[in-house]
Amino acid sequence: MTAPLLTVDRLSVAFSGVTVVRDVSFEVSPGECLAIVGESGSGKSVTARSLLGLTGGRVSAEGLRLGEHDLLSAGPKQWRSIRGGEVGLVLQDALVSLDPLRPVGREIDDTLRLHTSLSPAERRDRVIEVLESVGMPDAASRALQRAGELSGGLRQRALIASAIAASPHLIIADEPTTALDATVQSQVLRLLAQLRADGTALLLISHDLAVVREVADRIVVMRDGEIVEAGSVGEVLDAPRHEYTRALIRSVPSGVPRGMPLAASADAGSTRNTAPPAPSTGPIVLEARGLSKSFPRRHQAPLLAVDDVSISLRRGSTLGLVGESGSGKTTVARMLLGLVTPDDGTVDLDGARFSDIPERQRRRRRRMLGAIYQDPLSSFDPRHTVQRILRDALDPKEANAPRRLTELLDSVGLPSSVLARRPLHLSGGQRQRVAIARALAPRPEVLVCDEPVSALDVSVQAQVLDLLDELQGEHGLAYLFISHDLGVVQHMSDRIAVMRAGTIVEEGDATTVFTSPQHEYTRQLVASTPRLERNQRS
Amino acid sequence: MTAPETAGTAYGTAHVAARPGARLTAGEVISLAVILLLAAAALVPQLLAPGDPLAISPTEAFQAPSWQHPFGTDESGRDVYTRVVHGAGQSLLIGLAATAIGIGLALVLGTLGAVGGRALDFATTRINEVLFALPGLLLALVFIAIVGPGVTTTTIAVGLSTAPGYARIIRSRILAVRRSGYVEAAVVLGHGPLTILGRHILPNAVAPVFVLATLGVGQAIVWASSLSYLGLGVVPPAAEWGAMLSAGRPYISVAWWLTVFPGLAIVATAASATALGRSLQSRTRQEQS
Amino acid sequence: MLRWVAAKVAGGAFVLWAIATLIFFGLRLIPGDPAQALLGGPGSQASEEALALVRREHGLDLPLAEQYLLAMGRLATGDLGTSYSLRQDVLTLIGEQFWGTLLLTVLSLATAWAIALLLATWATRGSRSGRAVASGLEVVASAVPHFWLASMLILLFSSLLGLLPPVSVEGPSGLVLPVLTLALPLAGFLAQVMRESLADALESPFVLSARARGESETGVRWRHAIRHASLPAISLSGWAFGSLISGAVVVETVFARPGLGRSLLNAVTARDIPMVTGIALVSALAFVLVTIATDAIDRVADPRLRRA
Amino acid sequence: MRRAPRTLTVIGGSALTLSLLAGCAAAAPTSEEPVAGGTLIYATGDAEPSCLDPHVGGNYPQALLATQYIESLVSKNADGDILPWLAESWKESDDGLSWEFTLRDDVSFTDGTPLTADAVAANIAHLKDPQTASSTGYLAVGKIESMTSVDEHTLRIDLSAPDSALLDSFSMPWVGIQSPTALERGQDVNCESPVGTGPFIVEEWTRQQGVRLVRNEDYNSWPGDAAHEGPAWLEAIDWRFIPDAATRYAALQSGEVDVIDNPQPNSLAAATEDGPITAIAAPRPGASNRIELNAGKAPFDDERVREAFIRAAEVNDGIEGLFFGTVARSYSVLSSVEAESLSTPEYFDVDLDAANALLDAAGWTQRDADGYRVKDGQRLVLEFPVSTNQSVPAEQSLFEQIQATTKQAGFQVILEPLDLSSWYGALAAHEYNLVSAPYTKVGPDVLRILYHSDSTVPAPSGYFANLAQLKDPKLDALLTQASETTDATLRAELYEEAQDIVLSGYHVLPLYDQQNHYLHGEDVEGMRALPTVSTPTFFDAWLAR
Repeated sequence: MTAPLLTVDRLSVAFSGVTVVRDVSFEVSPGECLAIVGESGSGKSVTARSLLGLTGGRVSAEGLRLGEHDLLSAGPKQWRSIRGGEVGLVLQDALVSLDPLRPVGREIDDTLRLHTSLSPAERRDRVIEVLESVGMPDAASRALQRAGELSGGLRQRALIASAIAASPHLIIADEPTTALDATVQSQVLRLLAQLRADGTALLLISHDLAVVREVADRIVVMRDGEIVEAGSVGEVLDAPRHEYTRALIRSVPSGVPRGMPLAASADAGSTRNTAPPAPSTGPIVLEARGLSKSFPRRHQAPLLAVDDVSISLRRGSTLGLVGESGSGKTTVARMLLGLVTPDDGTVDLDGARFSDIPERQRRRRRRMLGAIYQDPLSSFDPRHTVQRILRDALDPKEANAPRRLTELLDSVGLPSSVLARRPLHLSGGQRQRVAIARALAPRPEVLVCDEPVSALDVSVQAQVLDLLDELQGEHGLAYLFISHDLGVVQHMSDRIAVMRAGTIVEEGDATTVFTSPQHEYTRQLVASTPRLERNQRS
Repeated sequence: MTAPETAGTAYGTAHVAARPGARLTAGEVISLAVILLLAAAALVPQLLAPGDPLAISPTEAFQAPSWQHPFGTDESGRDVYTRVVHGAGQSLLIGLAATAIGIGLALVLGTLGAVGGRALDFATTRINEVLFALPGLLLALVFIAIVGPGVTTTTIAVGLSTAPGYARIIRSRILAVRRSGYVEAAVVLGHGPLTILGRHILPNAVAPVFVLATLGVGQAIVWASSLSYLGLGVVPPAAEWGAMLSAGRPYISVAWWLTVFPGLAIVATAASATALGRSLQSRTRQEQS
Repeated sequence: MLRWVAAKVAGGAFVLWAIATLIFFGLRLIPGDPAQALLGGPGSQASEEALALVRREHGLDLPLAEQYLLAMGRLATGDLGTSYSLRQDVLTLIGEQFWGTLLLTVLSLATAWAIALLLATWATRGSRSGRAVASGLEVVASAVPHFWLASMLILLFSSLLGLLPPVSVEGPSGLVLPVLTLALPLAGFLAQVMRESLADALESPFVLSARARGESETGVRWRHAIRHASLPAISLSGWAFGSLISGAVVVETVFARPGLGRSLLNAVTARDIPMVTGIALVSALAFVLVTIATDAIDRVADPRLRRA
Repeated sequence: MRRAPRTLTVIGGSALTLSLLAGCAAAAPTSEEPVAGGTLIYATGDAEPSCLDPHVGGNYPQALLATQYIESLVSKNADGDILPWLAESWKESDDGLSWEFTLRDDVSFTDGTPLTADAVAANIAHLKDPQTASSTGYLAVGKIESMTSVDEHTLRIDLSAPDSALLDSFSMPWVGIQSPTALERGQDVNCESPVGTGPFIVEEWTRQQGVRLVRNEDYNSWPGDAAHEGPAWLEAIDWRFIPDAATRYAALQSGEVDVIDNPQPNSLAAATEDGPITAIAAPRPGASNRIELNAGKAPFDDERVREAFIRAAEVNDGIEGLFFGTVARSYSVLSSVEAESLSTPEYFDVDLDAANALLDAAGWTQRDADGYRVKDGQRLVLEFPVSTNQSVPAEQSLFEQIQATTKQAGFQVILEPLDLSSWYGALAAHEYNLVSAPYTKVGPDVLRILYHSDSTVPAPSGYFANLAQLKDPKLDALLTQASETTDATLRAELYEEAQDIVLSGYHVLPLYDQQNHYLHGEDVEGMRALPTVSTPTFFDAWLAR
C-alpha cells in the first residue's frame, strides 16, 4: 500500500470541557476509501470536521498529518490553503450546502479563485470541465442555475464538483447520499467510487452500513466518541468482533424476513418470535378505488400527483407503499385520511363510504383511522405535556381513566415518568412511541404510517419497527406503511405496492415483488438498493 | 409603529443568544432592574421622591443638578427628579393602555380575518392595508384634532396607530398555526373545529402577542412623548415625560438638564421594555423551534 | 409577472381610495367651520356674506353625499383642490415640498441600513462582550424619541462643537443632523433583525461548505451571509418607510426643514382638508410604491420567492 | 466670530481690505461708513402668514414682513409724534367729521403705478370689502364713511363720527397703501406678491421656507426719521421661517442667520451682556400682556371673587425667574409705550388672607378633599384656554405658577393648551373664565376696542374683542367721548379714568408689556424698529462684512 496520505493519531476533541471524541486513530492512503460508521452522537462528523479545523472545539492529538502538512501547527493562512486545495468536503444536502441564492457555477468558481491562478475566462471553462467530470448533463447551462432549480441528484453532483474543483488529494464525504432516493444514490456512490479509483483518498462518514459496503475498503465503527472496531469491509461486516457492531448489523432491516424482530433484545435469545406473518386474508378494513388528484401550478399544466390508484388494507396485515420522493405516496395517504379531497375515486372505511361525505359525519368515524408521521415533534402542540397529548386523544368516555393512560404507555414501552415531560425534551425514538400511543388511544382499526422511521438511527429504528409488529399482532391493526427505503418496506410488509409518478406500477406479495420484480422500474429500484448480504443470521 | 415580526429565520436553527432556562444575560439584568425601578416609581412614587411634583418656587428656578436637586430644577423651580419619578406612573400607564388598545383591536381584526370565512379575511386584510399605508402620526393627529388633546386621547391615538402592526402579525401567526402538524393531527383524531380553535389555535397564536406587547410598550411611550412634544399630548402641569421634554426644550442652552433627564427616562424605559421583549421572544421561540 | 403587477396596482388603488374616504369623513368630524379655515383661519372678521360666498364657491353647502362624490370625482382626475390656509393649488405645494421629504426619508433609510449592517456585523464578529455592547446599542437606538435625539444632536454638534448648522440650510451640511435623527432609531430596529438572520446564516451548512473551500471569514460574510441577512430587513424597509414619514413631521419641525411632514402638522391644526387629504394620499402612494419596490427587490434578492 | 488678534488692529489704519483678506471679519471697521450690498438673513419664529397682503386678516407676522415693502400715510417718531410719510400734510375739519390729506406727488409703486388720491381710496375700499376678510385694518377704518379725491394728490375722507385715532390707525402697516393695479389682480395673486412703495420688493415666497425680498432701486419715500436717503444699502433680505426657538437662537450663534425675533428670555438675557449678539427692545403699542377675567359668567360675575383671584395670584417672582430679569412687571392695561397708560400697583399686591376673606364673604366657604373651595356642591373651577401659538413657553409656565399659587386660595385653574383654531372656537363659545389675548394697535383707542360694550357683539366669524365681557355704560361713555375729542389733554384724562374703572373693577390681571425683541449678529448695523408697531425696518441697515 502506498504511504498513507492522512494519519490521525490519538485525536481528541472537546467542547467547553466535554470530550466528544477520545483517542481516535486511523489512516487513509491515496486511492483508498475509509468509512467511519456510527449513530448520531457517535462523534463521526466532529472527527471529520477536525481534519479541516472547523470543529470550533479544542482539538488535541499525538499526530495529525495530511501529506506533508502538520495540521496541529497549521495557522489560519495555512489552513485556508489546505481547505479546498488539499481536502474537499461534501455535505449531506446540496439544497442547503450550496448557497441557495447563487448559481452553482459561482460556488465552483470560488474554489478555483481561491486555489488556482487561472484567469476568470479560464476559470469559466474549468468549471464546465469539472461539472462534466462529475457527470452533469448540459453543464454549461446548468452552471447558471441555482441549487433549488436542479434535481436532487444533479445538485449533489454540483456540490461534489465544488469540493473537487481544485483536485484535492483527500475528499471527506459526510452522509453524501442520505438525502437522495435509491436510484440517484447509487449513481452518486458510483461517482465517489470512480474518484477513489482515480487515486483520490476518500473518507466516507455514514450511518448506513449497506451504503458503506458498496464503496468502502476499510471501516471504522465509532460509538460515544470512541472507535469500538476497525478493519476491512469483509472482517467488520461478515465477522464483527464487537457486540455493538453485531447489534448494528442485526438492526438493518433489509433482508430480514417479515416478523423477525430486529432489536438487540431479541438477540438475547428471547423466544418472542412472532408467528410467521398471517397470510393477508383478513377482512378488508379500508378500500380505496380509482383515486386521482392534481394540484394547480403557476404558468404550467396542473401537476397530476395521483392517477387512478386503488389499494385495500386488510385487518392484521401491512401494505407497504414504496416509491421515490415526489411519486405521490403522501398524497395517497392524505386522501385516505380524508385530509385531501380526491378529484375522483372513493374511499370506504369498514364498508361505509368515508371520502366524499360532509366532514361532520366523517368526524365521528375518524376514530377508526390513526396516523403517525416522519417528524413526530411537529405533530405535537408545543405547549402540551405527554399526558395532555394522550388524554386529549382518548375517547371522551375513557378520558379520565388513569389506568388507560398507563396501559397505553406500557403498550409502546414508555415509563410513566414521561407523562409530565414535554415532547421537545424527549429523544427521537421516545417521541415516535408517544405518537404511536396517541394514534392507538381511540382504538383505531387502521394505522397510516408515513415514513415513520426515516429520521431515526438504525438501532432506534429497529425497536420502533419491532413495536409496530407487536402492536399489529396484539390488536390486529391494518397498516399502510409508506417509505422510500426498500429494505424497511420489505421487512415490514405482507404486500407491497410500488408507486412511480402518481401510479402504482406493480403490486404483489412482498417476497415475489422482491425476488422476481415484474415491472422494469421495480427491477431498477431493487437493483439500486444497496444490500448488506449478511451470511445467515447468527 | 412596532416592527412586524420577520418571517421565521431561514434555517430554523435555534437562536444562540439565550437558551431556555439559561441564566440571565447582563442586558436582561439591567433591563429587569430598570423595569422594577419604573414599577416602583409608578406605584409608590412617594417612596422614591417624597416631594410634591407640582410645588413651585420661582426663586429657585433653573438650578443645575445638585445634591438637593439631583436632576436640577425647572423653569418654575419644581424639582425635576420628583417630577420624573411621578411622571413614571403617567408614562407607564399611557404605554400599557395604548399597547392594550393596539393589541385588543389587532386581536379582533387578526382573529376575525384568520378564523372567519374568505370574505371576512379579505375585508380585514384590506382594512389593515389601508391603516398600514397611513402614516401612524396622521392617524393620531386627526384623532386628536377630532377629540381634542389630553391624556386619554393621546393614549387612544397611539393605540390606534399601532394596531395595524399587531393585526398583521397576529393574522400571519394564526394562519401559520392553522397549517401546523398538530392541528392536522387533531383533525385526524376527529376533533371538531371549535375544540381545535380553543385547544390549539388561540393559545398558540396569542402567546407571542404578549411578547410583542413588551416590545410595543416601549414604542408607545416614545410616540406618546412625541405627541406631547407637538403640544397635543398631556395637559400641564401633569408631570409626564413628553410634556416635560416639550417644556424644557426652549431652555436647552441654559438648562440642559430639563431636556436630558426626562429624555433619558424615556429611553431607559423603552429600551428595557424592548430588551425584555426581545429575550422573551427568543426564549419562547426556543421552546417551540 | 404581469398578473402580479396588476394585482399590486389594483390593491394600491383601493388603498388610496379608502384613505381618501377615511380622511374626507374623518376631517368632517373635527369641530370648527371649514369656511373659517378658508378665510385665513378662525378669528378672522370675515363678514357673513364672505362666509356664505366661500361656502357656495367650495360647495360646502351641498349635502354631504354630494360633496363626497364631487370630491372623489376631482381626486380621480388628480385634482387635489386648493389649500384652504395657504391658498395655493395643493398639487404644486406638495410638488415643492415632496422632494425635501423624499430626499430626507431616502437618505435616512440608506443611512439606517448602513449603520444596521455595521452594527450587525460587529455584533456577530466581536468578542462576547463586544456582542453584548452591540445588541445593547441596537436596543437603545430603537428606543430614542426623534425630537429628543434632535435636541441632543443640536446641543452636541452645533451648540457645543459648532461643527454643524442647527438649521437645515442648503447643501449637505444642513442634511446631516436631520438624517441622523431619523436614521438612528430605525437603524436600531434593522440591526436587531439583521443580527439574528446574520447569526443564523453564519451557522448554515452552505457557509460551512464555503469555509471548507478555504474562503476567508470576511469572504464568507460578504459573499454569503450579508445577502441572506438583508432579506428580512428588505421586507421590513417597506414598513420602515411609513414610520419615517411620521418621524419626518417631528424632524422637519425641529430643524425647520420644509417638507410634507411639517405641512401635515400645520394642515391638521389649520383644518386644511384638501392639504391633509393631499399629503395623506401622496404618502400613502409613496408607501404603496415602496412596498411594491421592496417586494420586487425581495424577489430579486431571493429568487426562491419567484416560484411561490 | 473670533476677536481679531491685537496686532492686526494696530496696523489696521483703513486696513479693511487686509482684514477681509485675512478672513477674520471681526476687526471693527474704523469708520462708520456703511457698506452697500450683501444679503441679510432674517429668521422669524412667528407663524408663517397665510397671506403677504396685510389687509387680509391682519396679524403681527404679516406686519413684520409688510413693513419691508408697504408704507403708510403717516409714521411716528420715538416720542410718539405723528410724522408725514406718504402723506405730506393733513388737516382735520373743526367738527372732526372730515379730514383732507395731501399726498407726495413724486412717489410711485414698484409696479410703476403712481401714488394718487384714487390709489389711497382704492386701498381703504379694499379694507372695507367683505371679500378681503380683513380684521385689524377693517376695525381701524371702521368710522370712514366716504372718500373723494379733491385733486390728483389730495383726498378728502368723511367719517361717521370723529375719530381721534385715525392718524394712529393710518400709521399701522395693516392700513398700508398698496398699488391699486396690484389689488385688482385678485386676492390669491396679491397674497403671493403684494406691491407697495417700500424699500424692498417681494421677489419670491416658498411656503414654509421663506420670502426673498430684493432692493427697490428707485426708492424715494423714506420716513422723516430715516438715517439716510436713496435706496436701501442691503441688496436683498432672505426672510426665513424657523418656528423652533432653540434652533433659531442656535442658528444666530452659529452665524447661519443675521437677525432673529421672538428670542427666548434666556437667549435675550445672554445677549444683553456684552456678547457678540446685540438685542433691540421694541415693546409693542396697544394693550399690555394681561389676563382677562370673564365677568360675563360665574364665578367672575362677582367682583369679590375676581379680586380674590388677583390677590392670590403670585406673579412677580415668576416673571423675574422665567424672563431672566429682561421683563418688568406691568400694572396697567396699556403698554408702557402709550403715553396715556395708567399704572396702579396698589390694586395688585398679593394678600392670601384677604383673598380667603373675600371668598368666604362671597359664599365659597367649604373646601373639598383636594382643598378646592365648594359652594352649593359646585367646585370653584376656572377654565383657562391657552393658545400654544400666541403664548411663549415662558408665559405658559407663568400660567402654571398662577395655577399653583391660586390653588392655595381654593381656585381650581384648568389650563387647556389649544391650537389656534380650537382656541378661537373656545372663546367664541364662551368656554373660558380666564384668557390671555394680546392686541396690538397704535394709540390708547385700543381700550375702546377691548372694553366698550359694543365689542361684546361677536363679528360674523364669532370672534369678539371684549373678552372681559365688560358692559359698563359709564365706561362706554368715557371711551366714546375720548375717541371723538380732539383736545389731547381732555382725551388723556378720559382714558385715565376709563383705565381706573377697568383696573379697580379687577377685570384684568396685567403681567408685562407685550414683549418684542430682535437679536442681531455683530456685523449687522443700522437696524431699527419703527416706532409705530415696533416692526423692524432694514432701510438703514447694512452688513459690516
